[in-house]
Parts: sequence; structure tokens; C-alpha cells
Amino acid sequence: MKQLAEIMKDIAAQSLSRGEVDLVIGWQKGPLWWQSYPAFIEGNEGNGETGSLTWDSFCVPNLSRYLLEELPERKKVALFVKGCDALGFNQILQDKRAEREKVVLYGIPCTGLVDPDKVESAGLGRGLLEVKRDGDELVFVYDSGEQKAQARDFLYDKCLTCRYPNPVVYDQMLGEAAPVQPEERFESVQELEKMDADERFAYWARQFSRCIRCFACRNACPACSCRECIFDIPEPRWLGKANELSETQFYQIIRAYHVAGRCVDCGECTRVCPVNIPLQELNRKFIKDINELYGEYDAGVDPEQEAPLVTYKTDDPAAFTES
Amino acid sequence: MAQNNLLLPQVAVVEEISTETSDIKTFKVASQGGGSPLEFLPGQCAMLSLPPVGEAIFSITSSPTEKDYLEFSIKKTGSVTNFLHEIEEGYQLGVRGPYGNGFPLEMLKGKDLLFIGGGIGLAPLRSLINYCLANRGDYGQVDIVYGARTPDDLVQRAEIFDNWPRASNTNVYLTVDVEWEGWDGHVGFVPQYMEEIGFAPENRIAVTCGPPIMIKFVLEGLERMGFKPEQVITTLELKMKCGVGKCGRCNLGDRYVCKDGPVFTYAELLNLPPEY
Amino acid sequence: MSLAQEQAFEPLIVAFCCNWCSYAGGDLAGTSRMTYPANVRVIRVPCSSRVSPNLILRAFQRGADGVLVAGCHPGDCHYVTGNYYARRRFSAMRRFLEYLGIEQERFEVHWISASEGSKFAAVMGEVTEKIRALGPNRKLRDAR
Amino acid sequence: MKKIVKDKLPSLWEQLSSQATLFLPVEQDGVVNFAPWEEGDSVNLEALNTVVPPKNVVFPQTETYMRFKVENDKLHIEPFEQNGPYVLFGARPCDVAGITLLDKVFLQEPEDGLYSRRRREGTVISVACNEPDAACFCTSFELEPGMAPGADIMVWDMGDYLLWKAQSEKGEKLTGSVENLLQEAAEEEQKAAMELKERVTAKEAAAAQEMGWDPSGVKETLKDMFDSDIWEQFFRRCLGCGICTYICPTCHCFDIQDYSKDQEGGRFRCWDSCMFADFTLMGSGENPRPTRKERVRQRFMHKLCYYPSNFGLYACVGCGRCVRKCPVNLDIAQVIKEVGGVKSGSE
Repeated sequence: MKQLAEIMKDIAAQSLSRGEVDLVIGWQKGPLWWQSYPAFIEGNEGNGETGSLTWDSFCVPNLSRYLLEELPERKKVALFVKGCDALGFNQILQDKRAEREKVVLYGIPCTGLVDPDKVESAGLGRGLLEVKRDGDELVFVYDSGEQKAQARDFLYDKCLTCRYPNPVVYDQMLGEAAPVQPEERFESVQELEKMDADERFAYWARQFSRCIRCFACRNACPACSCRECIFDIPEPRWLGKANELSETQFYQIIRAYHVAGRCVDCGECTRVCPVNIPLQELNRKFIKDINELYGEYDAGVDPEQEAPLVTYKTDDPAAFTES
Repeated sequence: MAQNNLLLPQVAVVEEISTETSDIKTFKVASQGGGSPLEFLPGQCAMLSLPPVGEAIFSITSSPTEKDYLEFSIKKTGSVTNFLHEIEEGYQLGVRGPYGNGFPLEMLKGKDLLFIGGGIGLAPLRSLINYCLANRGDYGQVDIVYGARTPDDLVQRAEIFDNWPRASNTNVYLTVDVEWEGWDGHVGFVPQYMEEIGFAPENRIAVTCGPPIMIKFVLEGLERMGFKPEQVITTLELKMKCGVGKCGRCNLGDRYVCKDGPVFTYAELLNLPPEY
Repeated sequence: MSLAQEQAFEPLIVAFCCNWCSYAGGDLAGTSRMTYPANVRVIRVPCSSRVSPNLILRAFQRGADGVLVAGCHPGDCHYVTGNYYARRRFSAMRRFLEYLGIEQERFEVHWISASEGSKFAAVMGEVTEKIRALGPNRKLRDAR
Repeated sequence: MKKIVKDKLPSLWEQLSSQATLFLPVEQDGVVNFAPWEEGDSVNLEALNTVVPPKNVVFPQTETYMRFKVENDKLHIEPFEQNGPYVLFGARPCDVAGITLLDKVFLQEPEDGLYSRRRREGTVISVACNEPDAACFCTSFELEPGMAPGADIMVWDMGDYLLWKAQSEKGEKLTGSVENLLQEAAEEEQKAAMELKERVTAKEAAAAQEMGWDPSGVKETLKDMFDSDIWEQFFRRCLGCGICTYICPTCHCFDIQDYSKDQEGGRFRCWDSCMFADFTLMGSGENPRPTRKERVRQRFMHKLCYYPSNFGLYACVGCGRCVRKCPVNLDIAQVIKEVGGVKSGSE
């Protein structure tokens, strides 16, 4: 993966120095092993900062979402997109919150990213200096030496079910296509569907009771692109500010509904949730049902296609008895 | 029950509501048993509570010399103020306060005073103007420059047209932003008008309140006229919730506007972040 | 629930009715002197597609035991296509609420035309009885 | 000093919860947070830090303090309080330091009655950290991972038993009430605990040294950095969510709102976040902090410059929560390092 990082640095330096773009969004490495965060490099040749760009198993934040803030002030922006980021980008296009011609996309084939919580739970976090990817393996680097393990055991759950590891949209692809081998993604949804109503309610009530209403799930979502969010509007105040179960249910139901048919299943909501609410399983319920009722649809694959809940057919089926 | 729940309001009654402009009304509020619900200084604020709509903070526009009530001049801008504009006389609401530092009365004593107000910004100034006129001997000349967008947007008409101009050693200069049928007074923005009239800075304190953009130009104008930052006083308006310097909303540098303000000299403001 | 409570339980149903068909259907039921349970609170909306999920959830938060959306039959929308959109959206919503543990019967959608006064009365009666059998809803209610 | 063998902890939970509400670090779906203990809860005393600090015990996320009713055009207002004695067991020394910092805000004049009553009614038992992790940097703020001076009782995990030391009158009283479960600690056991404490502190301090963190001068440096370009490199990646503020032991901003049904309801205060777009948005539509840049700057300036200027201490205890949980790694440790590295005037 080092190699890919070098290509990224070169290409960023080139496009900035040639004046093709006035901003490059990539990732930079923080001081701790799990920290790879969005980096914004601008100016001619990036003021020498392009060398700080990185690509490793922790470059998980979706960069396309930043276009909502950055694009209006820029002539042209380049960014690196993994498969999920590319879907997010297309969704932003479909929602008319970005212009394709103002963006240069460098595609990154992604073999899955590492969940720091899984590393910690396996007891590998203490004294860890660096985690390197070597094919199907991870190399954990400590002062005392190295340790190897199967990468798959440490990937984010969302990566294990990823169906688009390779970007569906790009201007230039960096590297060979990654293998596509997703696990079944609706398993958890199906498990929940098997429960009875009261069990399901108790399950979700327990999850929601942990919600601290930080709005990270909304703010990380590439489909949550409204200029003014309904939850922020003071008048009328739809969402009460008290951390009460009923209000949290309202928040989480409406949040999921607002992205129904537009959720690209990138799983960022689940990743950023500080209290482990399986939010992706809410969004996936909508995806699964829409697929069943109105035909298979993958948000973010084709920005020209209409999202399923903003269109209809006259002979659509209904999930209620029509008479 | 806690004896010192700072956030608990007392019930008060809206005794009188007068319409000032199309979007400003003045509310006279008294305790249930009569009399002012609070003792306060000019420039201080109070939190008005309208369950279930919520609370909002307003500067008290009446003078502390009026002991029977508090007055608030309130413009329709948000949920609480919209609701306030719908209520009728006799309505009961909650009051807590007073909050903030108020105008530095000691510093003003013996000085000539220049008041510069715009629109609803007259509200806090009015409290001080009436206080000074009630204690006329303590202050020198009083000049009041006040303007609004149109003549219909001028508030406290009885005072600006009649009471204040008749007070001893007191001048009132009115202006409106745009030409208006039936208005034969001055037309032009408040800051320019203030400079046109011209005020010497010697032994004078300027007190200003109005929309942020007006304040900006007033401060520049005062500087040109030779006023030092220490001679200029303004009152800030930020979103506030608790009123007691804890909820963090009106934090400005190491100050809290609800507690350490809302009245600041321009000299003090220069040392604070420009986030107002 | 004890028997006494069960007998005392009167469900509260909020029915969002489209102005052009279902609300008119309700009017017809009224002028035709048909009776339907007083448990139903009718809220007139311009179109079934105007009913946002916010309104449905708010009704549950504030004490509804069941919520009903009623609109024109597909093909008869006053705005031509409103109820086609509504059909997709409420289908997704209904399944989603069920996924969260809200019994399906608590959120219903019906197509009732302006001429179907008797259907209006019948639907209101059926919905009320179904909810009565289910018992009070506490699941999304604001308990404060 | 006393000790309690770990086998007796379930009895301790039972006994403590019979005399007061007992807050313990409870694990649910892989998340450890403080919660009122109930039989069957899975208590996790090993987790280094709960996700949400125990500030929600002394300053609940949502706290109704008033009820109102409008009847025949008359407004009735009544104070509302729902509390009573509680024991907070398992707060880490950084968490206790966080509460001490909240005290400065809420107990200064005018004293906040809701808060001060909660503080009076609670007994805080702190558990020392034996193994701080890479995100911990409490020693940078002159705190010790093995010692919480603000706690009523200090406890050290020594493997099979907890060493127990009352540090205040409240602590003595509580110790007396569970005497039946405690034993006297031997001299060498006490010595072992103190050695452990020193070792842990030294280790963390050394790690901080290596990372190059030194906040001591930052409060002065920042005074001239309001207009610095340095904020540019931080704010762009901020998502504008409230994680950092809600999981911070020292953040204390709140909002006040009403809820009602018909003509009755209540008023509550609830946590709010300076990271949110509407935090300073006024009814007029004006917003003195309109973009993420001003908001990010405000958060760090408040912790590292404004609060210290009022109270003499940094509003950060080095617990590392923002380091662990910020989805884009915009944490205070990095900010301290970056602003500390830029001398005033060199921008």
C-alpha cells in the first residue's frame, strides 16, 4: 500500500502545480496508529504538503461529503475515492449538491479497512505503533517486534459486506481492481425480522437508549446533504432537545427515512456512532424493503437514475392492503 | 426543594400592551400583587418565560425610577417573540432576573451624554435616558440621535417627539433611512447624521445601541470625531439562555455577555474576540 | 391489562384524510347519517402525499394508539400523482415501523373516495376495533 | 487503609444500592457507561474510560427543573426536582478532575442550586488507573492516573482485592456503612499500591514526554492566536457533530427548553454543543459564529485559553475521550501540540 500512497502524493502535487485543481482532499496520518484523517491541501504545489498524504488501513472517513462545504468556494477540487466514497459522491451528484465538472476523482481500489475496536478487543492495541497491510495479512508493529494476523478478522463489519470496493466513478484509477467478495449484507436485518414485535421494540429501545444525540450519524452521512436540516430548525421544532427515548426514536426513524432510497450503505453512521448503535441496520431495512417492493436499486451507482422514493409506477405493489 | 434554583421564574402579569410599530410592541409587566417584579439598573435584562413556548432574554426599557412595573419593547423575530405578539393584556408569564451589569452610572455622572440609537436598539437606551432625566441634576447635556428605517419604525413616539425634547438641556435628533411621505425631518443613516451634527468628545460619553451594522459605523464615526474607546459604551445582543454565565452560549472570550455584559465600553470590546 | 381496564380502554386514532376524496367521503358519511366511532380524530390534509412521517410519529408521541392515512384511489389523485408517491413512501414507512417493533395494525393506509361514505364509516370502525383489540400503544409515546 | 476482596463486590453493590442510587460502569452491547446499577447488570471496572464521562451524574444530559400549568388563564409554576443520595463508583481520576472543573463553573457566584444539591448528595469513589492507554495524557495537566484528590474515597485495583482509602468526611461515613465487607489493609499492601501508583504516573508522563505534549504555555500563546491561520488546518475536517463536547468531562454548555401536552408541561435544561450550527444562531438570523471555523476555534479557545483565564486551570483533564472517539481525529491533544509549536507573532 506504500506504493499507492506514493502515487497519491505525486498525482496531488501534479494536479495542484498544473493548476488543474485548487484543492486536493486526501488523508493524513495522525500521531496514533489508528489516526488517518481527512487532509485539505491547497495552493500551488500544495505548499509542499502533498508529501504528507497517506493511504493505509485507517483511511476510512468519506471524503466526498466535504464537497458540500468546499465546492462552492473552489474552482475545481480533486479527491481520492474508495468504493464507498464514490457511491457517496454519486449520491451527492444525484441530489444536485455538487457539479461533476468541478471535481476530479482519483479512484482507489479498497481491500477493506481496519476497525480499531477489533484490534483493541483482540488485545493487540497496547504499545501498538503501526498497522501495515500485507496482502491478506496485517502486520502489527511494536517496539518489541512484529506480529501478523489475517486482515479479514480485523476489518470493519461494513467492509466485510462491501459490494463496491472499487469506485463506480472516477477520472483516473490508481491501482489494480480489488476483489469483490461480499458477505450477505441483510443477515442482521433478517435476524431482527424473525423476532416478535415486542422483542424488536425492546431491542431497538435498548440501542436508542444509549444515543447521546451528538448527530454524528447525520453529519457523517453523504446522503444527509440538506442545506438546513429539519432537526436544526427551531420553528417549528420537530425534534425536542431532551434526551428522551421518544425523541430519540423520532430522530432515528426520521433520519433513516430521510435517506431511504438514497443511502449508499457506506456504513459511516455505524462507524462514527460513539455508543455502538447499529444504525446501518436501520438503513438496510429500507434498502431491503425497497428492493423487494420496487426492484433492486443501489443508491450511488447511477446518479442519472431516479431514487425509488421520488418516483413511482402506476402498478406498484403496496405494503398495506389496497381496496 | 432547592432554595436557589437560579432558573426558576416568578409569575407576573402583562398589564398593558402598546403597539409601537408593525413588528414592535411594548409590554408593561408587573407582579401578581402589583409593583415591579425586580429591582434593576438601567441596561440590565430580564428573562421572560412563556410556557410552553420557552424563554427569551430582553433588555428592560423602563427606568428603575418607575417602581410599579417593568417595560419591554419587543420585536417579532422568533418563536417566543411571535407568541408574545399574540397575547392579550392580563396574560400571565414568568420573569427572572435582572441579568447583566447595566450601564456604569458612576462613570456617567457629571458628563454630557450622547445617545445614538437605531430601531429597536432604543429599548435599553430608553431606560438610561429616562433614568438620567429623572435624576437630571447628575448629568450634563443630553443629546439623543435616533433613527429607523421609516417614520413608521420609530418607537416610543410620545417620548421621542414630546417628552424628551421638552426636557431641560436635552436635544433629540431624529432621522429615517429613506424619503417617506409625510416625513419632513432628516433623511439619512444614523451614523452619518451623527457626524453631520457633530459632537465634541470633551467630557462626553457616547452610548449606542442598534443593529450590528449601524454600531459598526457609529463606532468608526465616533473615532473620527475624537472619541476615545473608553468614552464609548455599547450593549451587545447575543443568544442567551441561562442569564447567569453558565450555559456558555454568550461566551465571548473569557467574558459572558449575560453576566459580564451586555454593557461594554468600546475599549473593553477591543480586547475581546469580534464574535458579536 | 385487567378486564376492567380492557373494557375501559378507548383507543385514540388519528386519521389524516385527503381533502379531495377521503375527507369528502367522511362528510358524505356524516350527511348520510352513518355512524362511526368517536375515537377517530380526523385531520384534513391537501393530499395523502402531504403527510410526512414527522406527522405520523408526532401523533404516536402525543398519545395516538393508531394512525391512519386516507387518500384518493390510485389514479384519482386531485394532483394526478400524489398518492402514487404516497403508496411507495408509506409502504416503506409501514414496514420500517414494524421493524422497530410497532405492530403493523397501528399504522394503516386506505384509499377512500368522495363517494365512499359507507366505506369511510366501515374503515373507521374496523381500524378502531383492531386497535381496541391490540390495546393501548406506549411504544413511541412521550411519557413525560 | 481498608481493602475489599473482589468476591465481595456483588455484596457491596447490593449494600450500596440499598442506601442510595448506585452509579457503576455498566457494559451494554460493548459500550461501558455509568448507569444506575440494577441486579444482573454487567459491571465493568476494567474499562479504562466510559464513553460518556460521569458528568451526567452531577449534570444530567436532560434535567427537568420546573413544571407549569395554565389554568383559567392563570400560570402556575412549580420547582421540580428528582434526586436523592447517590454513590458514584468507578470514576477515574480524570473524571473526578473533570467534576472539579465543573464545580468552578456551577458553584461560583451565583451558585447553581440544581448542581450544588447534586454535588452535596453524592459520594464519589474513584478507581485508580493501572494501565493508561495511548490516548491518555492526564499527567500533562498535573493529574495522576493513580490518585484523585477530589474523590471521597480512592480505590486501587490490586488484582484480587481493592485497596480502599477514605479521603473525606463523606467518604468516612460511607466506609463506615459498609464496614462489614471491608478488612484492614496490611502495611505491605498499602506500600504496593503506592508503588503501583508512582509507576503508572511515571510511565504515562514518560509517554507524554515522548509524544511532545506540553500544554503548560498554551494558555498564554493562544491569547494572540485568535486570528492565526492555524485554525484553518483544523476546522475543515470537522464534521460539526457533538461527540467531542458530549463525551468531554469538562464541557458544560446547556440549553433550556419546554415540553408540554395541552396546557401542562415542564422545563428542562439539556446539554448543548458549541459545535452545532444553531448554538449561537439568533432569532434575527444573525450568527456570530457562522461556520465550523469559528466553532472549532471557540471550543479549543474556551478549553485552553478562556477557561484558564477565569479559573487558572485548563478545561481539559487528558482523559483521551476525544482522541478515541472523534470520527475524524480532530482531538485536543493534536491541537495542543500544534498550537504549542507555534510561537506567538511568528504567524
